[in-house]
Amino acid sequence: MFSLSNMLIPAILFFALGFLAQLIRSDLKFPPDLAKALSIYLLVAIGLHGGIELAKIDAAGALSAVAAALGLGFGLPVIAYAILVWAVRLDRLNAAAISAHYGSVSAGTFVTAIAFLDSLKVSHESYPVIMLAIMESPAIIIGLVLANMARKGQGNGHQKRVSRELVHDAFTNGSVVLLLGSMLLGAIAQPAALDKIMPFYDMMFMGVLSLFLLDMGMEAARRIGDFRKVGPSLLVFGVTMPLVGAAVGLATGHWLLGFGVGGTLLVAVLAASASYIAVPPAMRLAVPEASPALFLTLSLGVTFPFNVIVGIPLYFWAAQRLAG
Amino acid sequence: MFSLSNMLIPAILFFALGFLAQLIRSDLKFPPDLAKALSIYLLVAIGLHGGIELAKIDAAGALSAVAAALGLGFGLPVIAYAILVWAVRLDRLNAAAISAHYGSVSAGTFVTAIAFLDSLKVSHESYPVIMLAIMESPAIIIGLVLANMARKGQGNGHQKRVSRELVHDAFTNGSVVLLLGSMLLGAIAQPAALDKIMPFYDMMFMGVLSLFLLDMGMEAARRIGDFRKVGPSLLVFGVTMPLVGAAVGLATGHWLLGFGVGGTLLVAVLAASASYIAVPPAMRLAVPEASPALFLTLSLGVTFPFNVIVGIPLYFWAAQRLAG
Amino acid sequence: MFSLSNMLIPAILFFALGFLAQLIRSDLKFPPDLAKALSIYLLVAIGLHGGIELAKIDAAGALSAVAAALGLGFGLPVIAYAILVWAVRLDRLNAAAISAHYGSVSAGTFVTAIAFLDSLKVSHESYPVIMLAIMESPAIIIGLVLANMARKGQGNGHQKRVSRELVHDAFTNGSVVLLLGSMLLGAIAQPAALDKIMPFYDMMFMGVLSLFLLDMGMEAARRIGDFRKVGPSLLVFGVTMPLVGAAVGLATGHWLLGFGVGGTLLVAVLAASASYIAVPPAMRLAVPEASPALFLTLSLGVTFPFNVIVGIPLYFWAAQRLAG
Amino acid sequence: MKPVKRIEIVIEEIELENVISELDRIGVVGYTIVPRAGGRGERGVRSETVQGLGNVLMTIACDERQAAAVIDAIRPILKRYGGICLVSDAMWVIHDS
Amino acid sequence: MKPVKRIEIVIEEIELENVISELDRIGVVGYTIVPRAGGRGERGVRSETVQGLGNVLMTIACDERQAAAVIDAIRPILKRYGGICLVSDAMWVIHDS
Amino acid sequence: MKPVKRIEIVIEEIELENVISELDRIGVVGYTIVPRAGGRGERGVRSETVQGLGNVLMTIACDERQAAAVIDAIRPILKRYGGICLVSDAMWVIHDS
Ligand SMILES: Nc1ncnc2c1ncn2[C@@H]1O[C@H](COP(=O)(O)O)[C@@H](O)[C@H]1O
Ligand SMILES: Nc1ncnc2c1ncn2[C@@H]1O[C@H](COP(=O)(O)O)[C@@H](O)[C@H]1O
Ligand SMILES: Nc1ncnc2c1ncn2[C@@H]1O[C@H](COP(=O)(O)O)[C@@H](O)[C@H]1O
Ligand code: NA
Ligand code: NA
Ligand code: NA
Repeated sequence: MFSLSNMLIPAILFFALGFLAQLIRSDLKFPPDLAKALSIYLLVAIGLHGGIELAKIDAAGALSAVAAALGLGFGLPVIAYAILVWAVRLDRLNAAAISAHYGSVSAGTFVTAIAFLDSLKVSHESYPVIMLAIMESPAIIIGLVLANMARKGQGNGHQKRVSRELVHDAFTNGSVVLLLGSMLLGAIAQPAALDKIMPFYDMMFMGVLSLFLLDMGMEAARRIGDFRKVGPSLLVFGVTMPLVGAAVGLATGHWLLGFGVGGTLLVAVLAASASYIAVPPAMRLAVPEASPALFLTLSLGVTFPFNVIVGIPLYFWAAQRLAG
Repeated sequence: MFSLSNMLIPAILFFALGFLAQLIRSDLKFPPDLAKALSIYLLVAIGLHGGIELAKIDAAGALSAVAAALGLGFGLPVIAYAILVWAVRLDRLNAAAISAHYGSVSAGTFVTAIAFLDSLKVSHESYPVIMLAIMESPAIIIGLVLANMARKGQGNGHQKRVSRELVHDAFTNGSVVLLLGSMLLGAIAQPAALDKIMPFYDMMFMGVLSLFLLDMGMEAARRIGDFRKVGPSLLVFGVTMPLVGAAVGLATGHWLLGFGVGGTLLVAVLAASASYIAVPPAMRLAVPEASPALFLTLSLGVTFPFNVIVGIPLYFWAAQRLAG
Repeated sequence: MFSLSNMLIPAILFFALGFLAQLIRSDLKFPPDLAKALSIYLLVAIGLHGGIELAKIDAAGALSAVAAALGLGFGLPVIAYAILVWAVRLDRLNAAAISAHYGSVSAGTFVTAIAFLDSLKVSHESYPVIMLAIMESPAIIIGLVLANMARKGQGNGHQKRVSRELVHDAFTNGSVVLLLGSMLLGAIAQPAALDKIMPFYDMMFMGVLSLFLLDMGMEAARRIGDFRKVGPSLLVFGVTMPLVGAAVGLATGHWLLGFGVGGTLLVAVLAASASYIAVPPAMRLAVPEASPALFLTLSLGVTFPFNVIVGIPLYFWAAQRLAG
Repeated sequence: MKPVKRIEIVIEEIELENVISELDRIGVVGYTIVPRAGGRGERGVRSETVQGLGNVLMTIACDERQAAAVIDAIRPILKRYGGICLVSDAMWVIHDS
Repeated sequence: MKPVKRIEIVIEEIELENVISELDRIGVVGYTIVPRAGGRGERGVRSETVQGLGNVLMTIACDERQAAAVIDAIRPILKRYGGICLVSDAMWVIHDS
Repeated sequence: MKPVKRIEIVIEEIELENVISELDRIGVVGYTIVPRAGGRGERGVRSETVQGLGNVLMTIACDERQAAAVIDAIRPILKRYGGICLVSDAMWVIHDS
């Protein structure tokens, strides 16, 4: 299926190192601003690369990728919500907040998957980057809609104002602006002038990712203390939902979009991963009744490590069987 | 005059992206320390490059550049002050504080101009970097003198102490120390050993600039809310003063210093730009009666975007007509 | 002995620039998080490089380096303690805290020595990096033991808990985890995938070091105000202890480990340098009775500049006479 | 010196904009904000991370009447999003007295 | 609103874990932490640097009985590691009152 | 425990050195500083940016006599550069009592 050596890519090892450092209760700590700076860099770099590639490709392909991203962004939270309410028997407000996270994506997981493909010298389509940028927004909106439905009728004036704010937020939150903005920038800037800035965004990319994942490993492990609060059935959700998402993503990437192995893996990762940067504050605003301990522990403490360590090689194996 | 494609250099596009992000009220925010880190990097990189070049050139040329910088640094604030007091009819203390900003320079604008020249493959003299390092100090001192004159006779013990502090500050503030220090360092360090550190300061330069300008775009747009406080006649000053400065700078660069198109553009930019990093705290100390909302909005919210978007291409066109 | 031009390597010049900036009371300041970020980067880069080299070498050599590191880590603090108690006549608790610093190492000094060797194109063994990672822990433990002996019998319940915490801390503090972790990572990761992240850790290394030393120069100079508190005999200790350590290190490197000039210099630097990042917080916890003004001023304000400016070239000269 | 109420509010950073617009409505001009605070309360531990779910500490000095209005305005926000609000007495060293 | 004690503690960051475990023992759930504080006291100037020897400012609102327990628990720590603890009165605007 | 005055000052970071030298003159040793504060007052919004025009929050615990001296020293600075100063009562949990 896949050899152990697949796991020995530095990205995953750095994540494991951070995780371990936290488990042995090391006092290692990243300044919070460093993690933010690294994530700004990564988003801009992803966006620019996507934009440069996009400038070369046809609009039709881009359109179907956009449509698929919207489909996944609106559809996955509904699936997650159904599972949470009927199988896990979670209350509807917490279910709404968690669902939104699974409709959105984790840029860190996405980039790890790119590092994984790189290490195997497998190429990939560039459309998934557009999908990455697009999938944040619908998930936030559907989370809001589900929460409003759960409250049904309770929506007062305050509620309406928050909703307006959140729809605004869904399209203007920092990650979306950085991804879409730098993608546009990469597509329209003078190629010669772009060449001057790309060394910064090219050569450092994997290195910056290594530091980012080191920190995320620590963050993920910090959530382990909250496993008790989350409870066994939600923990099971945290590893089955990515599998459900990956299956949907594999199907979308292979059959709907006709991508190769690399592109199919990336779409699977988009579908399987859960946001832990852009969506948590949005859901905190949208569904204050929901517990951050639940949604953060699931997305950051369970699904993120699962995807990085088990998921990516597994989805890759599946993508190979489908599209290889 | 100049084609649109000149505008499409990434530096300017990143500035525009930051500006836009703020206009649509995105929650995108840079950690304040990141912006400081980026500006430390940029100043050291500019200084080192300048120093390496300086080690190769003759002292006579350097001396006349220093003289020109002092002339501009002392002269431009007087022009600005005269315009502000007699044409704009601003009170003398606010006029003094604003004038100091226009005598000093914006390293961000300077670096954007270098990126602009690079994108057109136009070379430039290295003297302007020395001028950049020198022009901070006289502007701060002249601002202090103008403010003391405006207060005439009110100078008490406290005032004298502040003046002493400020003259000290004018020569030791962070930007000056970083620029002059790393310039000296670039000039005297072993070339072989320097080669080991220059990749860091070379290859990342344009990339770091792109992130810095992204943040400065947001900062500039944040000032738009203060436009009302500034009033129409000051806003007009914010776009005419750079033109006046640029004219003086073009004349200085071309006729006095005999520079080519590149060097003349850079001198124009030095003269046209207004400081928004080193001078604001100095003027806050020197002229506490003056409103930061006025001087920051003018330098960061009006003149900076004007120079980056309209000014640089315009001054370049003029430099080509003069020196081309 | 050594020419002035040896001093003109950028690393040392940047340190001097920072030192000078602080002496002339410039308002230049690095955001504290920037310094932390730079040191994280440096530790990971050192570790990775060490690990990549280690993957190539034999276990026997590594074992004797580990043994030597343990010997130095446990032995040097005892020497320092003896000198402090009998020659300097310092109280035992302060002596214990200071000793621990001298048994540990300064990664900043170590890296400056590497920059120094690089500038002379002198190669070096890779074992010293393992030693760097190992020497933090024994020094912290021996400092704790010395302090407990000094208090003899006073150890109450609280004391025991602190001791347990500290032994844990000695092996899990941030620097140790980053160094050992990334060393392991460098040794086991797929070489092809490592190649993708090494540009980040290679090309930027000397540049990042330059900024780090600029900040450390400022930090060191900030300590000068505390020289009076430290007193003349402790100041003398601050420059003789590194000489003693260097002598021990030279002997260890040359005779015990059989290293060449480069490796011998590095071992000398490990022995001569005093920690100013990992050990201070540990000693603050272990020996709250000891004054941070003493141990920080000695390690950061006296020994660090002494090693960077005088020590490294001196030890190099000695290493050449021994092993050259 | 003038006796004033010193209101101290700890809320999540994402709620800050909301609170400020309430202050604007009431007519309270002055406040001080300490960002990047952490803490623990009924809703568990909160700290500044890359998720940006940290707290801010806001201090407002104002007269008694304004204080009552601020408290009324802040109460529903606290109820909904958590956080605390402490009120104490202080003397304000006014600039011009 | 409910009268409470407002305890304000300034200690070194490395001592924070210790103080929190004392709070846990006593049963005080809520506190707010402002990291990266500096200051000066009997033990000289302290500031946030790469050595990480900065202070934190901790604020605890609790009832009088708990306050007494906190003070008792904090006193030996202050004695050993330095720092200050101020106690004042405040009114707590409770979420549900 | 000892009754003390708790002085809370919000000023611009660039004024900090000035205030500290006044404290030195008066003989007040202890203070705590929280950097990177923002706020709003008569002089508009202030926040920590690359321009470094942010506020700091300084807390001083001292006896009544020293407090009066601090207030006198701080007043002209507040007048000139803006900022606020609040004084309240607190009990100081002294290390050795
Ligand atoms: N008793 C308390 N004392 C001080 N701060 C508190 C207290 N309770 C809550 N807080 C602060 O308010 C935030 C939100 O509280 P809560 O909504 O109860 O979780 C916490 O993260 C703390 O920073
Ligand atoms: N009188 C005081 N007022 C305010 N803060 C103080 C005072 N004394 C000490 N501190 C704070 O407590 C920390 C430790 O104090 P000390 O243990 O006395 O050095 C200092 O760094 C200050 O932040
Ligand atoms: N009423 C107030 N309550 C709390 N903080 C204030 C108040 N007024 C002013 N400040 C703080 O003092 C700073 C300077 O105030 P000002 O000089 O009035 O602009 C502001 O940026 C706030 O941080
Ligand atoms: Na997803
Ligand atoms: Na100018
Ligand atoms: Na040593």
